Amino acid sequence: MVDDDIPSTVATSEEDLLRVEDLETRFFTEEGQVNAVDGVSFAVRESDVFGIVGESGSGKSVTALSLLDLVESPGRITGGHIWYRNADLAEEHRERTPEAVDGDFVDVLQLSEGQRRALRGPSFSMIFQDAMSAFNPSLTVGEQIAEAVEVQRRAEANPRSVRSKTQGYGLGSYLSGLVLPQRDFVNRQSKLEAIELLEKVGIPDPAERADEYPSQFSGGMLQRAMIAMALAGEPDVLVADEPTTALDVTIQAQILNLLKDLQAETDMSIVLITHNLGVVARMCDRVGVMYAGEIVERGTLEDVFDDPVHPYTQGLLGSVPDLDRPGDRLHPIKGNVPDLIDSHMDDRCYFADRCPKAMERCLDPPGERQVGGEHAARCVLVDGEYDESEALADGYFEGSTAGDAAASEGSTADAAAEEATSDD
Amino acid sequence: MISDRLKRNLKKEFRNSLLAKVGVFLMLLVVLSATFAPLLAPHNPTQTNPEQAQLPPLGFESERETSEFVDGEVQTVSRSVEGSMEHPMGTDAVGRDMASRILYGARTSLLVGLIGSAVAAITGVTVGLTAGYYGGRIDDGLMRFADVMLAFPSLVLAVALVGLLGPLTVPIPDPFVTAGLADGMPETFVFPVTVTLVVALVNWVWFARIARGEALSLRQEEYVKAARSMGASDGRIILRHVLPNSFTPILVLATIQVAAIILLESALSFLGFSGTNLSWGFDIAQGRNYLATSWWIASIPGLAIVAAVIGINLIGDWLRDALDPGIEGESGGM
Amino acid sequence: MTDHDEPHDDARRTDDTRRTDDTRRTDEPLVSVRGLEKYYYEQDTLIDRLLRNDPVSIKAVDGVDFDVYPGETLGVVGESGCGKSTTAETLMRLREPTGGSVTFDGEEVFEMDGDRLSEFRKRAQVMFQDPFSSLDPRMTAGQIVREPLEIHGVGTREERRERAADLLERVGLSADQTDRYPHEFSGGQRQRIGFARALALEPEFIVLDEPVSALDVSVQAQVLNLLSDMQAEFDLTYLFIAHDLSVVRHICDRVAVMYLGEVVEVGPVDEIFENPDHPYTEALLESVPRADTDERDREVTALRGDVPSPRNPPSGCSFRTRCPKVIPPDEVDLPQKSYTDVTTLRNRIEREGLDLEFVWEFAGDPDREDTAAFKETMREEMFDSFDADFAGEDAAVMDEAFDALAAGEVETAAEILRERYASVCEAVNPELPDSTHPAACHLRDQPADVREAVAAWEADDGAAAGGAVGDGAPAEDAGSSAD
Amino acid sequence: MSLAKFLVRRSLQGLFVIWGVVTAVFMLRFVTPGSPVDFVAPLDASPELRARIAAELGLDQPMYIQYLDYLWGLLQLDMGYSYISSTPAAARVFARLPATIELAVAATVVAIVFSIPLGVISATNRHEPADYAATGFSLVGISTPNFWLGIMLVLLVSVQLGWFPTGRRAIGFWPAVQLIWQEGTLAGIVVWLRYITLPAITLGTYFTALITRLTRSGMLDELGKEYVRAARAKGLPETLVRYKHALRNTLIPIITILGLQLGTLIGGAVITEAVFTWPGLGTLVIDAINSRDWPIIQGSLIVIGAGFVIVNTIVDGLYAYINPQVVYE
Repeated sequence: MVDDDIPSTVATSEEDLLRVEDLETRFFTEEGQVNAVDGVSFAVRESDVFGIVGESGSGKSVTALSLLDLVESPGRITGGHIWYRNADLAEEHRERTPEAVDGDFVDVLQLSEGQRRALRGPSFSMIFQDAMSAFNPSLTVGEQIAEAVEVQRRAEANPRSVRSKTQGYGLGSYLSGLVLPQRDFVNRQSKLEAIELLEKVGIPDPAERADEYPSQFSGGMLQRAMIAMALAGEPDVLVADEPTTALDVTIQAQILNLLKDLQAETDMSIVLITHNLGVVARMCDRVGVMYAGEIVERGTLEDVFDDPVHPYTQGLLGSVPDLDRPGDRLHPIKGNVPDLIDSHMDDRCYFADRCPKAMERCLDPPGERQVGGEHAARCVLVDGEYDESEALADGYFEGSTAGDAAASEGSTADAAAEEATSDD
Repeated sequence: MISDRLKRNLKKEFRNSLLAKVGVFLMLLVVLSATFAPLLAPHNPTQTNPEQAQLPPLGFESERETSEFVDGEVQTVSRSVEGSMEHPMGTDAVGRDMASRILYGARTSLLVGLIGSAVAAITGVTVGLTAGYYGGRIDDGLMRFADVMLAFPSLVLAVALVGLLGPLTVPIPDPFVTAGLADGMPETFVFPVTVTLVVALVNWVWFARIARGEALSLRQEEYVKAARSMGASDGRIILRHVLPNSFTPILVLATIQVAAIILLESALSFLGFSGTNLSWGFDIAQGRNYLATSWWIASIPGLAIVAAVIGINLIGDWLRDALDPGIEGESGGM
Repeated sequence: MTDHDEPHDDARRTDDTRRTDDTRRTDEPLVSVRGLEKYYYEQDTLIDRLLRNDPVSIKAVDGVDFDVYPGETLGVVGESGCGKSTTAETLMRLREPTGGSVTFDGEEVFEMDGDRLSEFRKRAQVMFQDPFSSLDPRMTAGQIVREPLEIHGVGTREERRERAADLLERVGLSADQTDRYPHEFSGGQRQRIGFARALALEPEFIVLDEPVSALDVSVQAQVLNLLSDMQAEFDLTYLFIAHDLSVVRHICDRVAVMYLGEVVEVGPVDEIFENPDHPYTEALLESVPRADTDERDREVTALRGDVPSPRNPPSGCSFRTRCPKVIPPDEVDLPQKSYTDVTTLRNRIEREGLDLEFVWEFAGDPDREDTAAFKETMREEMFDSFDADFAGEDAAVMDEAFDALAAGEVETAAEILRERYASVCEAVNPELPDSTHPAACHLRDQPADVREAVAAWEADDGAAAGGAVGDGAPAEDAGSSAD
Repeated sequence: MSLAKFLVRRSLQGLFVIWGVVTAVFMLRFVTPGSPVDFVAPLDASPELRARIAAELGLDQPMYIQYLDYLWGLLQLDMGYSYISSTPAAARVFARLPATIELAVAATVVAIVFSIPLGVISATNRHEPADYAATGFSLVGISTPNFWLGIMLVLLVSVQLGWFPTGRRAIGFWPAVQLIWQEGTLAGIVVWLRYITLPAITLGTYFTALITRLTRSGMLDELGKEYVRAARAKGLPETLVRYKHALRNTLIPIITILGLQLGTLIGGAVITEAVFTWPGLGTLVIDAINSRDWPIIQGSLIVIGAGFVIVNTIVDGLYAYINPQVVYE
């Protein structure tokens, strides 16, 4: 696929902790190749909250998984860089793999699998949408949090250079741990720390709750417990994938407040994935809007919310009924989200078929264009106003994609990832 | 009941899966053997011939001890016999042609398997859907009854029932012989009625359980609620919504049950309870007494059973993979 | 309960069609729900009876009243588990009610049978939430929309076919899609099919059970517009069940707010959203994050804790365990925040079981010797500003309670605290008074019988220092006798 | 609900089912054609003699009296007397029980020892030769009738190679163990092992294949779940992700399935006993059926049915113990 010629590097900053460049994640399914993440670039600053907002099937969750290298077969990260600023890590790899190091930045994707795995916990960690399924139902909540603590403790107990090797907790160690309590992976100290973490995320009577199973927790409490688990490694970057979607509003408010407080306290950066524009507005400093595997617009919260350039961003904001200013008819975006299957995607602006301002120029894939400051968008409208004389005829895309797009919501990127993992 | 989508999935899965192809091939082999046994069989499978007893299969040799007059005395002489095209799978202890018996044995296995599974399915599904859809006391009663049924191993129960009721059989005229296409073949086929009914009786519970589970969960589906809110009768809901949507797991179970019932029938025949002597299990029981001298009498019918059951199990896997891609499958139910 | 709005036939909510006049409504409600109850029982099997386990009742819907007037959209909002969907399904007779009554156009729904029930099934329809499960996967779109017509024997085969095609077109699908199966449609399109099915019998009343909550925002907006258009075109009355407040504000004329199986507040949509009377409604509104750049700096006070289990609902007002405005007894003069801290502590002690061991450990004294450290920890951890707010009698009572806790006498501590701090909210269950915008809260106007119960409790409280009333059982009787 | 309450409830359920089993077995005699007298009385017996025999067997009583009598007897472990040998039926049934239990337990051990590693290897090396081999083995294993497998083993291993005896049971497990401390010799155990090996493999193969299949598909299922992803996200070593998390959850439901499969195991034991002339309940029940020895038939069926219920109740209790969430649901 021919991509744009403009390199997508927007306003790099001193404070960047994470720079994602042209990330591509694909799923190779029986229906065909699914381009779930298709050349995504963004930067996350230190102690900043970066929001990725999009509808289901936009590829936002796969982006989150890609950051932690948790994409599973038949999915694969097929290209791009994830530059992560960590002076120690850079020093360690400068000699051995110079191509993966740039100043204090290390390209995580060029490290070995073991090295990448060692970054999970202390560098990156993740909270998932559905806490009930993210906890193992047959182990106590305390035990599972203690595991996360223990991973961190063992990593610290060993010098960084052999860290990936300490992962070698083999079958033998596990089996002997079953017989001899003192050889168990999790020790008493980490269990106590787990209780402290539960206390920290506001769970009453944490010592008792630590011995309970996930099914005994309410949704909100379990979400808190998952946050505790993610914080165990004191991560630099917390990836939160729809952390409040499964919760009621009053509980959502609690969790968002908690995340805000914890972020202020620990100075970590958060990558927040959500479809809820209100949550983005509440939490984020900077935002990227995803559509069909691409970030179509990004910038500061004010750039994107007050001054949207891309018709998709405008449409998204226009679709949400306003709680405080009720009023007129909503202005939805027509049509449906495309299915991201490579062979179904024409080489054009993916939004053109739903765009009220589609022009002939949109039939070429638009590159990312600078709007000003950190604000950028993948839309020709940045270059100039909508010109009605160039408008595409009504029904230009009909017949070619409408039917397929309709039929395919089930096999969009996230669904493909889902299917791929549950498939026997 | 099989929609276009399911047909598409079946085709796709068939194309992608070697095992599905093997399964269909084995199954075709069994079905064709069973159907055209009178045309394919080289001999009458019930025709004994002591002269030709215990001949080895084609390509094998066997030492045979015979009594012969040597120098005016009766002596036991060891003589080597070779398999021949005349009896490609050899002959049994009384000289019946093994190949013909295998072909005819397929009839028994397949008919008992298919009819037994169908009877069990119809009974079990009717009871299960009713119980699951209505719930409450009807459901409690059924489930306790099912628990009691399950407490008896199906083989033990089947042995007890067949043994105690006695093996009733019905002779069915063979259409090929009647039409004069297969002279010299048995005029009737002996269908073991008791065995078929008993295997259905001991296996219907599995269908009832699956159907009940499906009905219980489908009852919660919004389209069933929608039908009720529109004023649809219970009968209509069960027939139009619940049955079609529980069809897939029931079909998969029915397939696996054919295999289970073929195994059960062969075990009953092996123990001598079936009432027909044209059965793979019966031949294995016979051959067991000649293991030291004629290994093939017991081995070949067993291979036939294994091939048939593998074929059906593979078809079951194929159906499950094709029909149930997303749905969390209760793995087989047995 | 009567509303003060005029009937209207345009459902599009523009500011000029908003009805704000105060004339009392003259027309009769189309649907009227009174005291609706739906309980489930656990541990109710034969074996439980043998073991003498008492059945546990779960009050999914516990005495719900509301009216729906012709042509309006009544929204029912609440969090998951508040009983809103159960209410809808029970009033549609998809579940057997435990008690109460529902009238539809003046007729008692729960007593209908035969032709009258069939007539009701024609005039009232439901549209469900889940675009995947609400359509039978083995039927085509056409068959799905034809089904209600077949059930009621409407028209000939050919007429039904035409009507289905027509309906599908009206909801925005094309005629060539009638033979497709649900899985070939997107979520939004599936909801359109479900809506077409609900329209097939030309009903007057449609229950919309979270019709857009499973959809993406852009698609959700399409479906909401469709619902409004069809309401205007066919003169429909909606009961709109939702948890998304902005959607409710957008589409509803009046709103009922539910909490733990009860309606806590009902009123015209603008009043509910601009002047909520019930602290729960207020908290709900505050919790919703706005898609606005000012949102980041808005101070949001989240409600504390979780919704209590319906197996063990709180006595008195069901919201009191989370309420930031629990009413202190007259003799207590604490800032609201500190009083709320006291009620939180009491809830922990009485309902959830306070983990004393952890407090001791937190105090750095697992051997339970240093009572002073224990008390210090309690004051620090459970209260925001203990030293500033608690003085005199309050400080003494708290000290006594902490002593009891330190000694492990949880019951005693509970008793000490109850004696001084028991609130009317835990004693008497507030009801909805008869007005255009009633709220079930002791801070607002209450019906006469509730006021009497409150007076009785206060008198009793004064005499017996509140001891006996606190356990809720007699108080609940006082509340429910008000029905 | 507490664990104790759960166990009491489950045991009561089990008792109820056992009562059903007894009733069903009792009724069996009344739906069977022919009277027991036909089998007990001499062929040329006079009507008077037949009536006397019937009275002696209690068959002249109304059905409900016979039923109550039988229930009352059972409570005292009295199953009546064998029609053929006139010995107490209960004694004969319980004398045969250890042999069947030994066989079933040995087969289960064989199955568990081989199947779980095979299933895990298969699932964690998906689409590799090891996976194909394990899948192939399990397919053939669940498709092979065990009586035929037994005969083939006898043919190859006993008749051709002469490694193991062709059948019968020389010594019980318990006497063999007693020999160890009484005589200080392992010879008893060795003999026991020689005799039980082939029957155990014969009976265990189907279960090995079945559990391999279940473990493989269960493990693949579990490895695809979100909690596995979450465990990896927190950096947990892969060993723990696989064995502590995924395998544990794979095995939990398999325990229940195994409980239900106990019926198949006992059914298999009956026919395995027939192949190896193993003196267990199976051979007893088949002989009794052939000779219409009702007290023995009823006694054996009740012991088998009740055994099934008891084992399943214990399995459910264990299940609740290692997986407390079932109790809270």
